[in-house]
Amino acid sequence: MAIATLPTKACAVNPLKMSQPIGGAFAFMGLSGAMPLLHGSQGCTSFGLTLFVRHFKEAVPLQTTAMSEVATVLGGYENLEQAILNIYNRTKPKIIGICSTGVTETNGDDVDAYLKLIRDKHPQLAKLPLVYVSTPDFKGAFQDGWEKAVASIVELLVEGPNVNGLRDPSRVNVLPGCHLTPGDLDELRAILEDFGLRPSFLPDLAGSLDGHIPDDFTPTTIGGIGVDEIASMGRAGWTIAIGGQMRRAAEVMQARTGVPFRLFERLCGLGPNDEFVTFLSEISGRPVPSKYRRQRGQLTDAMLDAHFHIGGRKLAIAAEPDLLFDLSSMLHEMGAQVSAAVTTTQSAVIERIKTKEVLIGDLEDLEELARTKHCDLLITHSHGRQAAARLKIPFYRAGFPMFDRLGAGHQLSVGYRGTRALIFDIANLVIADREENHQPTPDRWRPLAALPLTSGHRSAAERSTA
Amino acid sequence: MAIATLPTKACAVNPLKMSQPIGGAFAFMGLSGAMPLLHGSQGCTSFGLTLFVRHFKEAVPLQTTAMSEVATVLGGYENLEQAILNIYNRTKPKIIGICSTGVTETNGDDVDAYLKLIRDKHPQLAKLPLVYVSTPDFKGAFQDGWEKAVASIVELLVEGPNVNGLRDPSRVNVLPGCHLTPGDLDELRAILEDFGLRPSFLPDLAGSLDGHIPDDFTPTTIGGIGVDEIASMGRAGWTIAIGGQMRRAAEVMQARTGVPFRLFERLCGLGPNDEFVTFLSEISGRPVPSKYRRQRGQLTDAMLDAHFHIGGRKLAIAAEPDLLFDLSSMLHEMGAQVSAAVTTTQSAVIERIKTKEVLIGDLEDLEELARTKHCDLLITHSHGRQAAARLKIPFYRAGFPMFDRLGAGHQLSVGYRGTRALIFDIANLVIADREENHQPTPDRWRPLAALPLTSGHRSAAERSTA
Amino acid sequence: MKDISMSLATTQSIAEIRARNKQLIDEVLKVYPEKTAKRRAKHLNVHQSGKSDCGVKSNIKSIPGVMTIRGCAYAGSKGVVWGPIKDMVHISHGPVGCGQYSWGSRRNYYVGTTGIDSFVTLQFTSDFQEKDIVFGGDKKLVKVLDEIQELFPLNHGITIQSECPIGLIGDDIEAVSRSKSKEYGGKTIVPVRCEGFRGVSQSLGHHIANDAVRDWIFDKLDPDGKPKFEPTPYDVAIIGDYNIGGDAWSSRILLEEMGLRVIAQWSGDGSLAELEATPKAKLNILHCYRSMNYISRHMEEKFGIPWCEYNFFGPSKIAESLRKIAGYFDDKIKEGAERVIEKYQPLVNAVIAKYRPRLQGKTVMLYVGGLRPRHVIGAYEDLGMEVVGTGYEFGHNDDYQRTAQHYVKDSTLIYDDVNGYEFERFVEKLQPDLVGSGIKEKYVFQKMGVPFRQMHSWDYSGPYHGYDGFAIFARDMDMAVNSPIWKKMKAPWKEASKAKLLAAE
Amino acid sequence: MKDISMSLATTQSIAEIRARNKQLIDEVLKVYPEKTAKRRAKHLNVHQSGKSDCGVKSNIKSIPGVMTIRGCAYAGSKGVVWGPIKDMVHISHGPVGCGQYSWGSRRNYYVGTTGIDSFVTLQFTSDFQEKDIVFGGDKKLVKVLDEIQELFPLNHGITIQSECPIGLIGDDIEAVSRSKSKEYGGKTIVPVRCEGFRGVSQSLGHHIANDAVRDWIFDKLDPDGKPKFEPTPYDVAIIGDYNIGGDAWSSRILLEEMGLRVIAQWSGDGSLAELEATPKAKLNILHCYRSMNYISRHMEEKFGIPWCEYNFFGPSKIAESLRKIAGYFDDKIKEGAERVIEKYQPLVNAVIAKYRPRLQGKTVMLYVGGLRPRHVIGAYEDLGMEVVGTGYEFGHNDDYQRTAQHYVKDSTLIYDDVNGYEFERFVEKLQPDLVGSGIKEKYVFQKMGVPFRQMHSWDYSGPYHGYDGFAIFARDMDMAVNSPIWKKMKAPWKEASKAKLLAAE
Repeated sequence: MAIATLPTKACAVNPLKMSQPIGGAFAFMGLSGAMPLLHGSQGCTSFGLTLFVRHFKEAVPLQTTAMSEVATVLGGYENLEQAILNIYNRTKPKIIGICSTGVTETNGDDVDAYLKLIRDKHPQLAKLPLVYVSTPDFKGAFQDGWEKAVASIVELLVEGPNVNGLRDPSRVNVLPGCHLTPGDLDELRAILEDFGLRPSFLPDLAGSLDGHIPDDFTPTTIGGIGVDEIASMGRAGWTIAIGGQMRRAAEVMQARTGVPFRLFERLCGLGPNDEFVTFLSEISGRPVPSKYRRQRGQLTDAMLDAHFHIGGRKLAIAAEPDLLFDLSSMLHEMGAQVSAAVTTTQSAVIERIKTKEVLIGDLEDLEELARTKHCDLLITHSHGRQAAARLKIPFYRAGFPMFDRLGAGHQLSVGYRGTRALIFDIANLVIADREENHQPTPDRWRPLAALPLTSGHRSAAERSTA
Repeated sequence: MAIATLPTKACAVNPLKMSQPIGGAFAFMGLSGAMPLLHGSQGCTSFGLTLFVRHFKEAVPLQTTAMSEVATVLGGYENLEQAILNIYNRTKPKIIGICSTGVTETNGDDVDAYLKLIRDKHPQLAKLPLVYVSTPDFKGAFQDGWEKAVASIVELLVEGPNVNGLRDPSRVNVLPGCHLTPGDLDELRAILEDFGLRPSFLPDLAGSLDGHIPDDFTPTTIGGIGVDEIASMGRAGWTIAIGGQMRRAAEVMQARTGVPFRLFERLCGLGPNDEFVTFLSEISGRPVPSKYRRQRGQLTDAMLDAHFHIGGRKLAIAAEPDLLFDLSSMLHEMGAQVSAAVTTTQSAVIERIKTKEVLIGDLEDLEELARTKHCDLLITHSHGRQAAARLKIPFYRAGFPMFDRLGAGHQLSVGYRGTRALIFDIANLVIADREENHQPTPDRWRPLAALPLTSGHRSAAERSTA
Repeated sequence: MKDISMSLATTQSIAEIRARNKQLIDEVLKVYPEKTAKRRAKHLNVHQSGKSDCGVKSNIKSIPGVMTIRGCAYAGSKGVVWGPIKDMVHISHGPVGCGQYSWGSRRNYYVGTTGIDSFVTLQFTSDFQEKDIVFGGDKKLVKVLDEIQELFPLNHGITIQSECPIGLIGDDIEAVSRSKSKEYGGKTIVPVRCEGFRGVSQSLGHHIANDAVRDWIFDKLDPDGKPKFEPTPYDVAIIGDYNIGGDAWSSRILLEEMGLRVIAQWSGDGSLAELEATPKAKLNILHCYRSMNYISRHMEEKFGIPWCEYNFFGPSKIAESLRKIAGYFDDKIKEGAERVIEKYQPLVNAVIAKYRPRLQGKTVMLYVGGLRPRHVIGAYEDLGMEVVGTGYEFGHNDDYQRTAQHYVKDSTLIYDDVNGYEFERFVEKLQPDLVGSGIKEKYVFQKMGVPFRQMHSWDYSGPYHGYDGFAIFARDMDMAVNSPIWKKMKAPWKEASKAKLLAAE
Repeated sequence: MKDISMSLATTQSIAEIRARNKQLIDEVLKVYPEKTAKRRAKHLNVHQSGKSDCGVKSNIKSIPGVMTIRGCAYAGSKGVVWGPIKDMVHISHGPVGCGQYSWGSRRNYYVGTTGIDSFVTLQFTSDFQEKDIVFGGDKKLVKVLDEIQELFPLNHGITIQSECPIGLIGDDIEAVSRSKSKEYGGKTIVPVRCEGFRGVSQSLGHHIANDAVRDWIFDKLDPDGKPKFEPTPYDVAIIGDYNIGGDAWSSRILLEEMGLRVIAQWSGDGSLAELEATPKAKLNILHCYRSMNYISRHMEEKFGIPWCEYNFFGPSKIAESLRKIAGYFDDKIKEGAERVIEKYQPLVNAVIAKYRPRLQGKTVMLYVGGLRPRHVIGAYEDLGMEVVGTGYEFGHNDDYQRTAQHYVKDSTLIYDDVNGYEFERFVEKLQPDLVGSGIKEKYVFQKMGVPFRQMHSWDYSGPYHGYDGFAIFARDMDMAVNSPIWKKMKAPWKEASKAKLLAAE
């Protein structure tokens, strides 16, 4: 059982964490016709937008209230009003999602009150959902922003139980954590549909950020779940929440609508997917389709093929809690040791991570831990690449952002098939590393001149008894 | 338009080519309950088997007539008889596929006559299909062995048109070339089924070599197309042949049964898949499902994301003709130059390869061509890895064998989705190579002491004007 | 995806183009509310030959909910001016986001051992938590400075790049800087008041950063102190080259080959010692006027160092610039310039011979920051391409003057601080063969089927400066414009009629 | 997948085990036709303590259509004995398949520049076409030899490894070899008649290859020629170590540390010069008896060099071997052996302390080639593991004698030339914790849920020889046996009843 340790450093060097506002904005990107709006200076939006664009290699909608010096002094009401009106007039959004930032939170802008005023003053906005989430970037992390935004969307947009209380048992709500990719969501959708279920994903990034070329352009999101569909989620038979971060939204959903939920903290690995398809089989009343029996066989076979490559590896991993828990558990089940684990924020899943200690820290902590613990596999987002190069160990990119490779949105980790692909990718990295850097040579056994009784092999031998 | 050039060397150094017998045996591995049998000395089988096992990381059925010195002198009748009887008694196969080898072909064994004798002598074999293919390994290549074996299977096992001539327009025969992986076949199966079509794959390696763990063991193949299903292929509405190598089998099918065929020489790339789904839409009478519209959008987007990484690359590629044609055409359409192309055997598709000259040669030829033409991307099977290392250029593994990485059977190249994955993989290789080996440094501009007027940049500048 | 099959621009007369561009601006403005339309109208124009500027307003604040392309003062200081100084640690002071999101996106190359004596690609932040906001962050800053001293003892100095909250909570980062500098024996510690809400774009951040160099570096130099190096008559400093993808390296070699000595690079691959040495230069040569004219003017005023703008994009401008720079020196250098131009002529000829036939007549629209909206025009023209529209993300009127007087052709469309909507409409109508802009715009245009190059960070390529850079620039533009993929985007079934035949019937 | 939940072996008495194993053999034989059963019965037995061999027939030809695990004479010569000689080019003479399929599967490591002075991982074939079969291949061979001389001028010699057709078409490769050798000034060219149809397995190939060394290397040496090096009293040659994954290197260091000089490695990382030097050795130490006893005996007879077998798997056998080897030398070497044993004792202790508790009592079944079916037993026993079954792919009776006398325990199941069917049944019944065999068997057993290690090529790992190799061996066996994945293979829904609940009803 792992314990979470707080950082001792004041300075974050090579931060792991992305901050809350863009985590919140990200959730709105999975809504159809949405415009996420950061309430802050235009730099926040510009930087955050760049981050998303570099990761997904997609045009991404994100707007700013462009807080200037004067506006900051006077308070943000006017900029917020102007931004909402401009967006409303020009892009005809179905919903605007507003996230606060450090500057407006420091300033103490009462956005809820502003919104009320704006609505009063501009009756044309009456039917436009305006969802506000308080996401100061001096609190929490990306995952927290997402968690709050989804909970707010459920709270504000899902209708309560209707009078006749009719439910459609084939409808299933899926509340995915922000650690899942658009590719993951598509994979889950296919799985649910193969059980005859009709899923509603909230948010649904697969529709908006899966890297497709739409037939027409819109300045808002180009896909995602519609506001109407969200409103009707109370009619589903079940809610499936994925990742510990989604418990909150699932609970809000249940409280508002009575729809029961099942939380899957993980969906990478054999066991979690066995549970998942078993659950789907139960709620659908259908046997597991042969396709998944076959995929399961392919996964176990991949595990066999890869166990000797991944087994015994000393893993250093840094990621947001749910992703960290998911990937490290899967690799632990493959025989790897979780030797260094760093995360961004508190979470209930941390204690279930298969290591002694999980540090809430930065990539410099990860690098240092990996060095002292002789780790030989590094997993984190793209900013870990230089640490891996310095450590001369293989590097697998996982998490957000991944700006230096193509296909981030299609990377899979869920499902039997996704786990299989992930295991092959990691095992192949390890194989390539062994070929390139760890072939035995006679030098390993040639005694060093200066140390007549300590031959060069020591490090290798000691490693295997360490 | 490319011309095929014959080798001038007598010696093959680092051969590209696999030989015919195992190409033939491979085809039988896609039949259910089959036992491929090499008629030759046991080494042939042992080596061939090892090659398959290392590639697929699967148990692979393959038997030998174990020709000894004495048997070689006397002729192989007795060994063949004994092998067939032992296989029949012990493994109860649904079919035995027999391929000759260098030693028995040199010896002049008349296997067709032997089989007749064996059948006469052992009436218990009356209903056991024994398909013989002459595959001397001093002729042709792997692809030729496959081509012949599939044609023989069609010739011998497919029933002629039945009396009432009934056809089922939703049934489609698919004759895939040996360059497609089990993963490719599954992808194609899913596509066809999404159009409401019911495909029969001959051979169907996806069932047998997709890397799954079966519930029970059999000493023969653990999946693949059944003999009965093959027999009924004459009732299909269409035959789809994939790869130039499959024209022959498709023609045999048409001649025997009247089923019309359409040959797709390629299925990697945007254009070929547009043609493919358009054809499926036509023969099924169904519109293209939205799933494929979306996948097409994802592919074009991937092409956009990758075009600058792949564009301008000088490709050196060695593969069997159909694979060579398919991959090199796709990369050419992405803006790469096909600077060096080597293949194993003659084929009608060679003239359509987008380069001047295709050499029927070995990997040493490829390495030499890549060196003189300053290629910066190498594609061939795993044995090209050392050439790539010597050339210090990125290496993408394609073709058979791929023994030094996991997941060979799941590698995709067909379909929109498969092409997308392939493009990402290759582009990411190129990106990694650029990061690791081609970052500009001040040394590029520091004049060399010995050559005052030729500064270090020359090579770079010349490269871009070469 | 829109079908943009051919370029129209080349088939029309100047008058026709002007009329079309005017009409286009009117069309674009039509969708705005009246007030907004009036405001935006001032930023859009069609250039008229002979005018002293482009006739657009600039450096005015953006409209909430309309634009997001611009950055902020913090971006101008940390991201542009200070960040590339390699031997100093630059702290993003405040919450984690600002520094984290912009981390590593500018590709400022440098030589050094990262984490030991160089820190450009590391990211430092004081990662403000709520308590720092509530109780003030100066104490945390002290701790951060101490930690940096301990973790990275070989750093030559530290800068404190203020994020928005710093300006609101009343922290006295100047006092902390002074006291810690004293404590560390006079170590250079530079507080920079570049809070994101200041100004209308990153531009004010450049100015603030320039001023910080003046106040916290130059003003602390001992004017009578012995110079740390032996001056020569040929000492110059490169100002405003951020060494994106190696730009400064492929520039510097040309200066050196003509006989000059480069004593400082501001700030790509630059160091604190180089900043300190610059007041001894004989000439400051200024590439990015926008971001570093302030400090150049200051050095002229205070130290009497002349400065001259130059442009190392494309052979025409390079030759012009080399001669212009040489004009400040003696014949030895003037001959040196000619020798350099001659030396590279064969390379230039080869590049042009290869690429010009493939690019001749192709049209380009630009929308970038800094100097690029004008500076790169010559390089395109050297390849036979034509820039039919350009605009500055955060330019001032002096930028538009330079653009009008030296760069753009008659009837070129000009758009200041253009937003996504306007830019898309312009591109849709002008149908250029290439758009050069930033990462945020890239995928919008690519998906429209328009070849695109990121012209801030050279799209993972570069360098583009100097003769060698031109060869790479030419190759890249060709690869973008002439990639075969642009012809393949359209789905065949969109036009296809319904299923035509059913097999075997 | 079968459920193999625990090992039974450890809970039974020797007598019970013997009875069970006998019964198991009977069961397995039952499915064969009578004739085949009779033949196979001779190859299967249960070892009885005190017997001089294992009581099985061996080195008998395999049955068509039953087994495919064995290789052929070509494999024994090209793949095992000759292939690793690094500075010679080995031509797979005949059609392309034989050499191609076996290319690079043995991981014979070496030091050298591949393609320049070393050729182990290159593959050469005369790639016979139909015309070569019909009209004879000698002309082609001449051309191939000339090409190799031109393409790889630094090769030190060439061998011609005959594939099946060569023996049938009447080519005279010996004549070609002689004439080309003369033409190239006495270059070593060795024709090897290792056609695949000769003999019953790769074993005859070893013998043929040994004979070719005798006839085409040793017999061409000038017996009165000056030795090319200064002999010492401590010169030894390592015979029969193929340096799989570096085995010979981790062995050689031990010999050197005890004071011996290794003048040759046969044949892993070996060279022609080393082969030629060996007749001057004071002792030939022989690891793989099966493949190289022939040439060792020949050298004893002809040059009077004694030979001794040794075993460098696991600390017990290593120490025993070091002392045995030292026994051929003076006290200096004897002391050296003791010093080496003492030096590595801490490493041995650490390895055993870490892994023995994890492996104690685990059972192993082996089926491998060469020396491994017996040699590795000690290493397993050092880790507390027990080998409950073993067999040779191509052993002879002298292998089974050594096995019986020095290695296996009472009641061990013995299976010679076992086929897939028999081996699967044995494993199913004996339920070992680990199977060590070849790549062809690997996936069958893994899919049954039985931990497996390839024991020919060390499964991409190694070395396993010497003390350092033991540490790697121990880690690998632990990783295989104790991988968490073995517990996770079974699908939950197999037992699961039908859908239990339907949501929200």
